[in-house]
Order: sequence, then C-alpha cells, then structure tokens
Amino acid sequence: MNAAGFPILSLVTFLPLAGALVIMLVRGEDEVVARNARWTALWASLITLALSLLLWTGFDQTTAEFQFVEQAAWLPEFGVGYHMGVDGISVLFILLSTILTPLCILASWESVTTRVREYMVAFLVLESMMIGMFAALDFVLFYIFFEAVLIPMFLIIGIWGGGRRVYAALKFFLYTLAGSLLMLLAILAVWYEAGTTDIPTLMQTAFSPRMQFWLFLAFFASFAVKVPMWPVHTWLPDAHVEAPTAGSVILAGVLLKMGAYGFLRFSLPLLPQASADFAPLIFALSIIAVIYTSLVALAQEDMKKLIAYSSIAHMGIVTLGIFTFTAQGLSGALFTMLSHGVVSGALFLCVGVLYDRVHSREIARYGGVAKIMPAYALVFMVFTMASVALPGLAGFPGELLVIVGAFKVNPWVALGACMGMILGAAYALYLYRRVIFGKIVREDLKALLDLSPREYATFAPLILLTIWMGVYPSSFLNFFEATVAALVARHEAALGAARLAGM
Amino acid sequence: MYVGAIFFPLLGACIAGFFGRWLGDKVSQWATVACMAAAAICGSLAFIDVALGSAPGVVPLFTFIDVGGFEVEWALRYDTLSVVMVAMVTFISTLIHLYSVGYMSHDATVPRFFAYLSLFTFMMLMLVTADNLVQLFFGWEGVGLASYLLIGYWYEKESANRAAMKAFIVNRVGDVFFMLGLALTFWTFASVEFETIFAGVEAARTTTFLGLPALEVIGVLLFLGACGKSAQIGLHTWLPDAMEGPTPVSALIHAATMVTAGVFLMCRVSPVLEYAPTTLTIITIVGATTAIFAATIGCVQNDIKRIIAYSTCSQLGYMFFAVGVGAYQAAMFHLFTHAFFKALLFLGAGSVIHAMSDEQDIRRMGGIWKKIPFTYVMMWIGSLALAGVPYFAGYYSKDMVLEVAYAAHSGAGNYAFAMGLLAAFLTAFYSWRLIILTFHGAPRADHHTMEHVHESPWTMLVPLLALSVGAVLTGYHFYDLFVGHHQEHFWNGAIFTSAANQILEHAHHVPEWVPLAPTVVGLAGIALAYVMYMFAPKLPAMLANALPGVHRFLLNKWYFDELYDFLFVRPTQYLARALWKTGDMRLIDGMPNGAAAAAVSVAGGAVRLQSGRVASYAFTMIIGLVLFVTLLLVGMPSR
Amino acid sequence: MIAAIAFYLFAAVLIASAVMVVTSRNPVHSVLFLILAFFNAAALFLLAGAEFLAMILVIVYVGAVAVLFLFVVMMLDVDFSAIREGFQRYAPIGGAIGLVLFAELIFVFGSWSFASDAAGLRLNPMEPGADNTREIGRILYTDYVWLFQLSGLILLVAMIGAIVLTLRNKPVAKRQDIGRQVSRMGSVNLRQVRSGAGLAELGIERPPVEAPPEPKRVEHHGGGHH
Amino acid sequence: MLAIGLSHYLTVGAILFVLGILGIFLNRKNIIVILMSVELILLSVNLNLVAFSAQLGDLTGQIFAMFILTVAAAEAAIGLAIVVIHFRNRGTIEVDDVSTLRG
Amino acid sequence: MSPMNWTLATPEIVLGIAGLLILAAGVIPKKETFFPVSMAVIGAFVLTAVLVIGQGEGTAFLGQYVSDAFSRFAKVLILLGAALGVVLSLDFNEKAGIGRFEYAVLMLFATTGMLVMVSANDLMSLYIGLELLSLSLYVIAAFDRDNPRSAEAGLKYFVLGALASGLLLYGSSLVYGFAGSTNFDRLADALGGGTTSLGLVVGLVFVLAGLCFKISAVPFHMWTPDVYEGAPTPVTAFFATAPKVAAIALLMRVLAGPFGDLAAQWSQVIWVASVGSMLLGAFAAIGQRNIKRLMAYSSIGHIGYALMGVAVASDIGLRGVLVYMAIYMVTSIGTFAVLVAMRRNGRALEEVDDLAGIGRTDPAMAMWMAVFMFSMAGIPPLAGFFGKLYVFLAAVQGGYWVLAAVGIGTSVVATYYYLRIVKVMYFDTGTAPLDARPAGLTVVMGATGIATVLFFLFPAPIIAAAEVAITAIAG
Repeated sequence: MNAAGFPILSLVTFLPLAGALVIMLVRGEDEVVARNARWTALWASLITLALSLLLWTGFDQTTAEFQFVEQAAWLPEFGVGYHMGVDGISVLFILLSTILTPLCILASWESVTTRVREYMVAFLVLESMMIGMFAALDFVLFYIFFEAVLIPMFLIIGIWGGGRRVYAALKFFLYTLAGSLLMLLAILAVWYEAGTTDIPTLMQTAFSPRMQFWLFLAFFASFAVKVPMWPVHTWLPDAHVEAPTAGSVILAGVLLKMGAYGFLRFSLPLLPQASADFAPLIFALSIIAVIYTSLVALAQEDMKKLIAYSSIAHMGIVTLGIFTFTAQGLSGALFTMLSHGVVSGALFLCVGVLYDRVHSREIARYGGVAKIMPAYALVFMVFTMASVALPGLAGFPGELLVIVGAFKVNPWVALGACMGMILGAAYALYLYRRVIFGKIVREDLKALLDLSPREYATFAPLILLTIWMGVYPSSFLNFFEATVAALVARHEAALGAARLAGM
Repeated sequence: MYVGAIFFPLLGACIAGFFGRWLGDKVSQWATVACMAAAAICGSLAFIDVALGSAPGVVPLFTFIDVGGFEVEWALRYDTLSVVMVAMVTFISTLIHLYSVGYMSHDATVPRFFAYLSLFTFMMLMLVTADNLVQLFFGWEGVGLASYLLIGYWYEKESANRAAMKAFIVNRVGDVFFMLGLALTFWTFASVEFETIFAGVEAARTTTFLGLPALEVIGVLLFLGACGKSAQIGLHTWLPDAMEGPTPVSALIHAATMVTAGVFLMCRVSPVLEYAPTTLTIITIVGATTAIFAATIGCVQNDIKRIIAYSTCSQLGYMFFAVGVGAYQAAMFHLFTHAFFKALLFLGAGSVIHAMSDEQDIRRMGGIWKKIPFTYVMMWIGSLALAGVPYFAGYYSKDMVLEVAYAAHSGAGNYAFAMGLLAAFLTAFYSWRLIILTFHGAPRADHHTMEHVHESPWTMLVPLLALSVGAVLTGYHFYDLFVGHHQEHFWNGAIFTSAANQILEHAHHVPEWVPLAPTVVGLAGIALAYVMYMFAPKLPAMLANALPGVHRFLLNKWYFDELYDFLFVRPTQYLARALWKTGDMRLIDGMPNGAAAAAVSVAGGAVRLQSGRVASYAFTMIIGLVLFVTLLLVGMPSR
Repeated sequence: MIAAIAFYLFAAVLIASAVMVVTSRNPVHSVLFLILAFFNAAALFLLAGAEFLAMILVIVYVGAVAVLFLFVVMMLDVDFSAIREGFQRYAPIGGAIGLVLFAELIFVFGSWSFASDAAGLRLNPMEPGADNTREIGRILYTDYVWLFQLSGLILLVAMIGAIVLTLRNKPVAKRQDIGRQVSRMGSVNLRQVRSGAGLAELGIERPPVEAPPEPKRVEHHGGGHH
Repeated sequence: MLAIGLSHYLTVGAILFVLGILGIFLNRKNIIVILMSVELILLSVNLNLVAFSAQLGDLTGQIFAMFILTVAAAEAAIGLAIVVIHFRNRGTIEVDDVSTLRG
Repeated sequence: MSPMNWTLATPEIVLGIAGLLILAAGVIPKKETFFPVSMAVIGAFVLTAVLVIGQGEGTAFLGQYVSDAFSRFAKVLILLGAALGVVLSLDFNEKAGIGRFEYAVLMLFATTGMLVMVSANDLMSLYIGLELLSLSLYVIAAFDRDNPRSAEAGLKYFVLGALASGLLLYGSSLVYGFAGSTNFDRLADALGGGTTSLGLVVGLVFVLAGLCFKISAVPFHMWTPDVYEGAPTPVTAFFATAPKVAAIALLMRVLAGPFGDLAAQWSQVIWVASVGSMLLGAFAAIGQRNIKRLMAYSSIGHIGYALMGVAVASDIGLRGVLVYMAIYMVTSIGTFAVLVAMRRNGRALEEVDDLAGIGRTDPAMAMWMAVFMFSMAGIPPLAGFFGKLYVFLAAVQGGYWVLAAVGIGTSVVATYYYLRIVKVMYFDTGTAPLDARPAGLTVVMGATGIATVLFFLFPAPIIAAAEVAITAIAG
C-alpha cells in the first residue's frame, strides 16, 4: 500500500473529523461541554500531529514520485477517484497544518468562551479539509477540499470575530468563491479534455496552447484570490482583522498557501506554456503586491491589519518565486510559504496575546509593553525579525532563494522584491516600536501579566521551528529538492517541445 | 578552539538572555564576561596559529542550503584576514564587556544588555569567519540586529527607538545591494563559496551582465552593501544617531567592529575587486569624500559621542579609499589600529559621561581634567593616535593609507590623498577641540553635576588602560606584518593582489614629504584647536557669524537627514496613506462593494416587476411566449 | 355553399360574443355572451362533423358550467357599479402583443403542413360514414379507459376541492342528519290518529317549547357601585 | 371532410385564443371574467382539435376535446370555489385587489 | 399497438384506489381524522414506492402509459418527496387550524397525478396527469381558506395555471394537427421523417410554455414567489419539491423523446429560460425578508441550473438534471422542515430575521439549516455541489460557455443570500428561542441533512441510476 503500511493519509485527513463528531455528541452542562470540547479537540489534533510525523520520518526524499499513495474507486465511470498521496511539495504543508492546529486550539483555550463546542468542531473540520486538500491527488477531490475550507472559516470569522465580522466573513467567502468557481469550470474543461481528473495522469497530458491560455486564466482567478495577489487582496485584511486570533493564524498559516500550492500543483505542471507566457504578468503583479502592500502596511493603525498586509507582501514573494521556474525560485517560494506559515501565524498569536488582555488591536493603544512583558517582547521580537527575513530565522532562506532565482530571470524583478525587504523592515519595526517600545502611558497597561505557561507552550514550538528553519533550512529544503528538480525539468522539457513544435 | 572562539559568545548570550532573570545581574554579567574572555583566548590562539603560524583552515559545520546547485555550508573560514578580525573583535569585545560591568551597573536590565552584547560579538565573528557570502550575510544582518537592539536599548527613549529603526533600515538599504550582489555572484560563478569564487575570477572576467562586466557590477553592488554597514557618504546617516545607545555599544559596534565590516568585506572579495578597476575608482572617490565630509561635520558638533562618531565615519573613509587604490592590507591595518584607539576614545567619552551624570553636550562640560585625570590621559592617548601623531598607532596606519593613495598616481588617488590630508588636519582639530572643551576652561555644567564628577570604577578603567596600550603599540608592532616586508607571508593569500598591483611596494618609495605631511597637518590642526578654543575662545563664534551659511550647513550635517526626509520618508508616508485610503479602500474595494450595491439595485428592479397583480403576471407570461415564438420564427443567430 | 355561409355566420357571432365576454361591463352579460359563444361553437363543431362534442358542449357548458358562473356571479353580490371601467394603462402594448401573437399564428397557419406520414400515424381513423357518437363511445370506454378513469378522479378532486374550500359547518345552519332522525325516539310522540281527521280536529302538534333560560340574576349587594 | 378550409377554423380558433388571452391580462374588472376568458381559450383549443380531427379523419382529436371539456368543467368548479373564498376574505373580486402578495 | 397491459400501471392504480378508500374512511368517523388519514396516505406512498421499484418495463393502455427506468427514478423521488411533504404538514396543519383529512387526500391525488405525468407517453395522459396534479394543488394552495393570503395564493396560482394549461393545450392541438397523433412514439416517428413545420415548432413552444410554468422557469415563474409566500408553509414545501421533479421529468421526457429531433429548436428556448431563471433567482432573492419568498426565488434559480443541463441536450446534461433535481429535492425538504419548525409562542414565523440567534438557542436546527444553505449555494462537499458539478460539466462539454459563465456568476450572487441566512442564524443575536419542534420535523431535518452531508461518500449509486434512467428516454 505505502511506506507506512496503512492508509496514513486518510487517517490523518479524517481523524480530526472524527474528533469533531465526538465533540458534537457531547451533551451536558455548558461548562462541562466546553471543557470536554477543548480537551477532545486538543487530543484529536495532537494525535493527528503524531500520526503526521510518520510522514516526516517515512518520506523518501530522493524521489519526485508521489508517496503514501492511496487509491479507491469513487466515481469510476467519470474517471474520478479517491486518490491521495504526497510529494515533496505537499508533505510539509500537511505537517504545517497539523502543527498549527493544536497551537490554535491552545491559543483559543481561554479566549474563546462562547459556543466552545462549535468552535472546536469548526476548527477540526477546517484541519481535516486543509490536510485533505494538500493530500488530494484528484482534481475534483482537491476542489472539494479546497472549497470546503470556506465553510468552517466563514463560521469562525463570522461567529467569533470582531466588530465588522459579517462584512469580513461575507467578503472572504464571496471573493474566494467567485475565484474558485471559475476554476471549477476549468477543472471541468480539463476533465472533458483528458477524460480523467487524476492528477498524476493529467501531468502526462499536453493541452493545446489556446486551451492552456484559458485554463490558466481560470486557475489564476481562483489561486490569485486565494494567495491573495494584488489587486484581489482586500478580502484578506478584513478577514484577518475580524477573525479570532486562531482563525487568523490558520488563515495566514495555511489558507493563504492554498493558492500558491495550486499554482505549483496545477498551473505549472499542467500548463507550462501558458505559465511561461503569463510569468511577466505575475511578476508585475507580485512586485506591485510587494511594494504596494508593504507601503499600505506602513500606514496601518491596526496590528492585525498590518500583519495581514505583510502577509500579502510575503505571498507576493512566493508567487514571484514560483514563476521564476528555477530550482532556487521554486524552493524559495515553498520555503517562504512554510516559514510564513509559522511566522505570520505566530505573529497573529502575538497580537492575540495582547488582545486577550486589553481587547484592542489599535496600535496607538499600546506602547512600552516591553517593560512589563519582557518575555513577550522577546517572543514578538523573534517573530518580527523572522518576518523581516533576518538571516538565521525562518524568513530568510526562502527570500534569499527567491531573490537568487528571480535575479536570473530578471534582475529588476529581484530588485523589486528587495524593495519589499526594506519596506518590510520598516513596517515591522515601526509596529514593534510603537507597541513594545516607548514609555507606558496608559495606566491599564501597567497591570498586564507576562506570558502564561499555556502561552509559553504555544509559542515554544513555533520559536523552535523558526530558529530551526532559519539555521538548518536544508532539512526542509531536502524534502522538496527532488520534486522541484523534476518540476523544473518537466517545465523546461515542455517548453522545449513547444518551441520545437513552433519551428 | 576555532569553534570556541565563535560560539563562546553565543553561549554567553544565551545564558544572560534566557536565564538572566533567574541568575541575577551579577552572575549573568560575569558569565558573559567569562565567555568572552574564553573566546578572546581562543581567538588569540587562533591568531597565533593561523596568522603567525601560516596555517589557514576551514571548519565545516553542516549544510545550510542546497538547492539546484545553490550550495551553502555553515563553515568557519580561518585565514589571516578572518583571524585578524577574530582576535581583534574578541579582544576588544572582552574589554568592553568588562567596561560595561561598571558602566551599566545602575541599569535595570543588565542581563539583557550583556546578552545583546555577546550576541553581537557572536554575529560579528560569524561574519568574519564566513566561508561564503550567505554566511557572511548572516553575520552581516546579525550584527545589524544586535546593533538595532543595542541602539534601542533604552527603549523608553523615543529618540533611541527612532535611531535604532533608522540604523536598521538604512542598513537594510545597503543589504539589499549586498543580496543582489550575492545573487549575481551566484549566477556568475555558480557558487557563493569564497574558494570557488576566487578560483573562478579569472574565467569570469569576460562575463557580462546587462552589457557591463559582471565583476564590476558585483563589485559595485557589494560595495553599496558595504556602504550601508560602514556608513559611507549617502548611507551614513544612521551612524551619528546610533549614539543613542549606551556608550560601550558605541565603542564596540560603532567604532571598533561592526562599522568596519564593510571594509572587511571589500578586503574579503579582493580577488573580485582586483579585476574591477572602475569599482575601485568609485570606492576611492566615495571613501575620500566620506573622509572629508564627516571630518567637516565633526568640527562643529557639540555632542561628545557624535563628534567621535563622525570621526569614525571619516576614518572609515580612509579605509575605503585605501581599498580603492588596491591597498587592502593598508585598509586592514588602519582598521586594526583604529579599532583600538577609537574604542579607547569612546570608552573615554563614556567615562566622561559617566562622570558628568550622563551629560553629553561638550558645551556644558569643561574644567574637569583634574577631577578625572586618568580618563583625561586616556583621551589624550586616543586623540593622539587618531590625529596620527608619530609613534602612536594611528600614525603608522594613516601614514600608510595616505602613502598608498599618493602612490596610486591616479586621479582618484590624488583626490583621495588631498582629501585625506585635509581630513587629517580637521581630525586633529576637532579632536583637540573636544579635549579642550571637555576638560579645560571654566566648568560650564551646573554646580550639582560638578560635585558628582568622579573617576570611574576599576572595571571601566582597566579596559581603558588595555586599549591605550593597544593605541600606542599596535601601529609600530604590526606595521611589518600588515603592510611591511612580512606582509605577503603574513596574509598568506588571504588578500589577493594581482600581479600588476604593486601599490604597497610603491608606497614605500614615495617622496620624503609624503610621510611627513600627515604629521605636519595633524600638528597644525592641534595648534589651531588650541588657538581657537584655549587662547581665543571668541574666535569660533566670530567665525560662525562670519560664515553663517557654512556653519549652518555643517551643523545640520550637510542637510542629509532633511534631504532624505524630503526624498524618501515623506513620500513614502504619503504614498502609504494614499495607497491605503484611496487605492485599497476606494478603488480596489470599490469594485466589489460597488458590485454588491449594483446587485442590490438590480434586485430591487427585479422585485419591482413582481407587482403582485395577476394581470401583469399573465402579461409577462404572454410576452415570454411571444418572445419564444418570435425567437424560433426569426431564428436565433447563435446560442 | 350553405355550409360556408353557416360557418361564417356562426364564426362571426362566436367572435362577436367572445369580444363581448371580455369587454362587457356587467359580468352577468359576460356569462350570457359566453353561453351564446358556446352555442355558436357547438354549431361550428357540428359543421366539422363532431356532433357528439357539439351536444356535450351545449349540455355540459351551457347547462352546467355557464350556469355555475351565473350562480356565483349572483351569489357574490358584487357591487358592479363600483367596478372600474376600462382597460389597464398598458392596454396598447398589451393589444400590440396580442396582435403580434395573432399575426404569428396566422403566419404559421398560412404555411401549415402535415407530417408526411401523418395519415399512417393516426390512432383512431374514422370509418367513412360511421356514427360519430357511437365511435367515440366505443373507444372512449375501451382504448381510453385509463384516461377516462383519471378524468373521473379529476372530477372527484374538483368536488372535494369545492367542498373543502367553501363548505362551512356553521352551528346555525340546518342540516339533515339521518342518524339523528332515525334514532330520534323519545322526543317525538307517536299517536294513533283516526284516518280522515283534519287539522281542525286535531290541532297542530308542536313539541313542547322550552322556556328561554332566565337571564342570570345579578346580586346587588349593598347597592354600592362596582 | 371539412365543409370549409382548415385554415378558417384555425383562424377562428386563433382569434378566440388571442381574445381569451387579452381577456386575462387586459381585464381590470372582476376575476370571474378571467375565468370566462380561460373558458374561451379552452374553447379555441377544442375548435382546433375538432378541426384537425375532421381534417385528418381521426377521432383522437375529438377524444382529446372530450377530456378537455371534462377537465374544464372541474377547473371551473375549483376556480369558482377559490373565487368564493377569496371574496369571503376580502369582500371584493376586483382583479387589481388581488395583489397583497408582491415583491 | 401495445395491448392494454393493465398490470403495468399497478402503482398508480393502487395509489388511486387507496386514495378512494382513504377518502371514504376519512369521511365516516365523526371526529377529525387528519392524523390517521395522513398516516394512511404515507403508508400508501410507501406501498406505491415499493411497487414502483418492482415495476416492469414497457407500455400500457395502447401506448398511453410507459414504465421505464426513467419513470421509476422520478417516481421514487416524487413519492419520497410527497411522503416527507405530508410529514411536514402533520403538526403545522393542526396548529394552523387546517388539520383536515382532505388535505392528505388531495396530496395523494396530486401525487397520483404526478405519477401519471412521468409515465405519460401521450399528450392526453400528459394533460390529464398534469391537471390532476394542478387541480389538487390549486385547492391545497388555498387550503387555509380563512387566511386572505392563502386564498390569494390559490387564486393567483389558479388563474395563471389555467392560462398555462390553456397554452399547453393550444400547443398540443397544433402538435396533434401536424402529426395526426398524440402518442409520443408516433410523434417521434412523425418528426423523424425529416419534415418539420413552423406549426409544429410553435406548438412545441406553447407546450414548453405550459411545462415551464409548472417548473416555474423564467418568464413563466411569476406565480412562484406569491404562491410560495401565501400558501401554508407545508404546502409551499410540497410545491417546491415533488411537483418540480415531476414537471421537469415530464419536460425531459417530452423533449428527449418525441421532440428529440427538434433539439436545435427547443434548446434555444430552454437556453433563454435557463439564463433568465438563474439571473432572476440570484438577484431577486437578495432583498427578500420573507424566507418563503426567498426560497421561491431560490427555487427559480435552481430550476435555471437544472435547465442548463436540459439546454445542453446531451445525455450527460440530462443525467445532470436528474441528479440535480434529486439533490435539490432532498435539500429543499430539509430546508422547509426548518421553515415549518419556525414557530415562537405558537405563532408561525416567516421572516428571515426570525431565525436570528438560533445558532445558540437551537444549535441542531441551525446546523442543519446551515448545511442546507451551503448545499444550495453549491459548496463542496455537500450534495448541492455535485448537482452543480454535473450540470456545469454538461455545459462545458457542450461548449455552452455563456451558460456556464452565467451559472458561475449567479452562483456567487446567490451564495450571498444563502450566507445571509447563515449569518442571521449564527452571527446575529436573537430575542427568544423558538418553540420546541415536533419529533417528526427533527427526523426529516436529520435524515435530509445527513443525506446532504454524506452524499459525497456514495454518489455513485444515484448517478448510476440516473444514467440508466436517461438511457431509457434518450438512448
């Protein structure tokens, strides 16, 4: 069956769902239900995490093939099957999802007090869908998971969110839905054209340039919204600001990766010609995204909004890297996705720590926090620095690789990406300075407590990861080395073939 | 030993940083000092082994990145160039740690300070022992971080925060060019390992990039990176502001070590620069300009630390133009000696500030030399070394730098020589202006402060003493090794000079007046300072009144900050707000929101058709029917 | 020739009365014109040889449906004078649409053609000279028994519907209750009466009339105000 | 079979049909007139069917017409019943008053 | 000519006779027999469904009746919908004072009509079945006779329905006139002859108009919102489910069978109706406050999607329609179960805002309602997504890009108002909890909800069944 000897991917995917079911069945007093829901959710996600670690240990880094493959009939007459598997691109994202979820549950331990059961159910369902999306090797299956994520996220933003949560939730939902429906059309067209939706099979299929053009546009519509790329990014700040802390973490940590993952998984391998043709457009949009959103971030007055805008900028780096079609650019993009998942998730957790205490995200409301919460200040500093791509922390290797990769394609693009580094430093430090540094002017801030043990437990793994990724990135890069190499090779082969055909 | 020299400071940083709260101030600060001392011992041993024993080596650690040929290893490269730096950094850092024990004794968060300091040292050591550009960049940014943290150490001070941020961001601007240079290096040499690069330089001479020789572009990019870190003109604005940090920090980072990283980088990539003549010319001109530019500003500043900061800036200019004319060894030599006397000056200034209850404005000092004689002497030694008075360290190195500039016999070289000479004069002038205003004359501080003026504790004085020894002796002692007859054996290939580059040789054969000239102008400067501030104290004010434009121009630091504010900061802020409020909120969000509004109005229209009247409903049906019949009768052109 | 004249005559009257049905101000007049229209249509059926249908039309429509209309019109007791006169304000466009539809239909009829094998596809070809009523009866109860039964169901539904919607069990309404009548033993006295005895002799027998319940007396205590 | 051309019958049918339709939607008076207009439409259908039946020499059309008559009677009954309850509720059977449900 | 073959029609005959017996049994007892009669009716439905499943293939009554896989598929769906429709009415009608046994009997006869419709193989059986259904529906729409809104709904439905059946008949007469027969098989023969005439095409359009009225496709949809709003909620639920399935099944049979050769013509008409329905369904519902009215527009939109599959006129498209309708029906019943359960202090509620806060006060119901709304919006992995998937697949395969694009656009718009309901339930705070709901509704909600959620696990059987069904009419 696979390296683990049992259907590990399905288990990892659906275990959280089982946990959700258990939680739903809990009955009793509100207090008891809430407590049980929390613990059940935590255990479910921890067991999932433990299982998913088997993926880490069992993964064969030397091959670009799909591993841990599972196949079952689902809709055989349509050529649609239940096909799961991971390669170097997806395996780490599954791990990212399984790591972030328990942390999110921990982070919501006390801050979520209403409708705890539903909250935990939503989170576990969300986890399930995310993992499934990364593991799906069938286009329709992928789409199902891809879209299903919207439901729990919509509820999480809408129910446990802030003041404008309704607007934000609706915007989030409709924006992404509009994009992905176009992708659905493209999937159907592919399905019709190739007679199957099995991704490994599709990768062997060559589409006509005209078809590629339209398919790419449709995919682009969906993934660009999800990434989000400029100018369809405005849902993100709103969603982030209104979502509860853990929601923001997952949103930034995993959901944003879905778009870029889509580019990597579908646009590049399936549509090499169109990808190459559209690359300049993507570059332009990415550079605009990097500079534009960094500038906008500089003007923000809300902590979460600032970090949200910074996420857009980082994702600009990611899309840039993907479309360089170089091993460095692709690896860099993947690594940036991972590191951004950890780092921006952690940054949102940092904001959450303050929000839990003061119930305000307004930057001007704070100042001088370092004085009373030194440990917190240190944690925040680590992630801020990681976010500005300080070498030795998680953010750096990815950006370095992307810039190196981009430099080959077009030095000016690389320069644009570098501008993001400067501006990134500016807004991140500006935020840090206004929140953490300075004198405490507000009386109520003086009574704040430093991190609690639970918060330490939340941050510790993230800090470790951040440093690990920064110091020893090759332990992660090795996972996708083979896959990326294969991807680049295939891309070049396809382009070469097209060029030959053109002559 | 090699590893220990680098990682002892990190150990110290971790102890103080993570456990400082439990260990207490005393334990953690002495733990870091001990770690630093261990590192210094390791560093000195390494110096003896590698530099004096000519046994370079590389200590590989583990793989950092390996993607599609982009291979980066964590490794410690020990050759003469790095080991000079290691020894110097660990030694001075140890002294400054010790000094800080006294200086920071009244601070609330001592462990934090020591953790930062040790962290900085670690990063600096990583920088100098880097085996490849990426690792160098790691250290490069790492020292930037430490510098940011230390400048902003007193985070409750708004100005400190501002300065810290400025330092980081201005450095970032330089770093961006570094990174681009790194990328270009990789695509030119297919590697970022120094060994491979140096081996491939010869072959890469013909490579072009955007129509320019790739080596030149790499050189310029890396030089721009170095400009940021070493505060060359244009990117220097952060350095004076960085004086917001505690004085030991200024001594360690903004005088002795970090700011010289740019020079170190230039020397490190000497094989590339050797084949990039245009780049060298640019470096020469920029360096020379910085030297004179910073010196002019230094003459009118009133903050004791800022004066020394501008002096540092100016001295860095010297080093750069030495690099620019191809005399890397001379640059390194000046770097080496400068580290001692500039650290000495800063620590001395710190001692003064300590004595004056944290007063930094020299206009409110004066008349204290009898109360703190030891410091006074130290300041004298430092200033003498700085001014290039014979037999002090600065004399040897500065002379050498000016000699090579002269010996270059190029336009840029001559310009550098002239500017260097003028700057030497100004250097001497402002050094003594500082000494005189600080120590002599009538006390201008208030009575209360004057009563508290006292000599510093021994932990501060011992480092001063040690540095003063260095400031006196290093020049004479290391002259032969660095630039003299043993230099080739000493450098042992760590610095590459092409066969055509015989600049050191030429420098030893310059006309007689050239080596004398710095001394003469230095003494003249000292004399002028005495005239203006000791004997005719009204003269400066008259001069300022006579040339108001010049004075204001210098006082405002050539209006660089204002210019940048106008060119970059304000437009950025404006653009940020405009993009947010107009771009995002109005234009981009306007589309979906507008679409939503449109949908609602369409909905209103659709609903209005539903009038509730049976007759209209029937009418609609019939219209539909007629429409369909017509459609089929006429025939629809296409679906 | 006579047939043609008859056709035109009946058709003209039919159309005229149809117009009157639609435009007549008084609904009673409309119903009456509708009846006239039915009669004329029946005549046209006859002309086309559908004698049975013609009869049914008269019997069912005129005899039942039209009368039902009349009945309801009368029953509802609407104040017709209050009903607004005239057409809706979009009568012109309505008329135009009607005209277009009519024109299209005419256009279609003008180019009417049958399927090439229409004759062969007929299910129930008429025997020449066969009796229309007999033929219809024959196939309606045999070949079309399925639909015939279903039509019965439709009528049943109509009946249920009409009853369930309009029938009200008002407590005051007098209804025959056979069960009660049959079981009514004690309250009615049966008495042997001599035959030939008239009312004058016997008088009118009436059930004993219960005295109306006394209004509840209200106790006034103390004469105080409530 | 037909004494006069098929198209004549069809034309009369069409006129009746259009009149019936106009009666439904141009009528502002009472609902009962709408019901009568429906009867006119059904009559026109019957006329068509009979005409075709005669033309084709096929009895199916007449059978169809029979069923239509039956159903039309049932329809009339139910229609009137609904009109009655509507009148009971509202006290009017004016067409334009049947418009409380809208939007 | 096929023989009479009575036994083939056993399900309908049994149902009809059961109806008569139940009617008789219901009249006799003195007290109101609504509940037992309803139970008997449900029993009759179940019995009929069993018979339908075992029904043979072939034609009966000289070709007026046909039984094939298609009719069986549709009939099972219809019976399921009808049975659940009766369940929904049980408690509601009692409380609304319309708990009269005739209601259930009329539902039974309406269902009989539907069965006749989907088995119709002749224009006449089509008409009779349709009228049996329609007349029953007119009555139950106005069943709450003392409620002016209900009476008005009945009146509107009746007037427009009568007009629609007039159009259908007029069209039928033209078709008959062209082909000389009303039998579908013979019509197919006549049309297959290659001769088409304008008269036939116009007749077809009239027939289509009549059928489109029943499925409430634009522009024959006008009755839908008013009737949905005015009729008692269980009646609305019934309207929205089984008759829709029956009518669209009939439409498919007519179009794919006898008129299959005219696909080029009717496809254009259906195309327009589809686009119109999708657009109207998406936009008109946005501002609605009455949730029944909203559901009316929603159902118009859904019919638009289903018609997309019809317009494509391919096997895949028709199969998509069947799957779509099956899913739509189940989801709708669930939704209406929730609407029927909306009652506070004994008073039935119909406003969207009345759902406010039930996410907190009645989490189970809110969850199911959310499931239904997301499913209707077509969000995977819920069943509604698969329905859309199949019709979109058909559109893409047929190259109907405009249809697909309109479908996409309207999906997004429509999602907005479905989400609004979820928003009201979960994000808003309500005033007071709703009354406890009867167990029957809970069961219906749960069953349909679970079916909606878990459809993705086993989609294959229903799709295979639809495949077989389509082969029967189009193959």
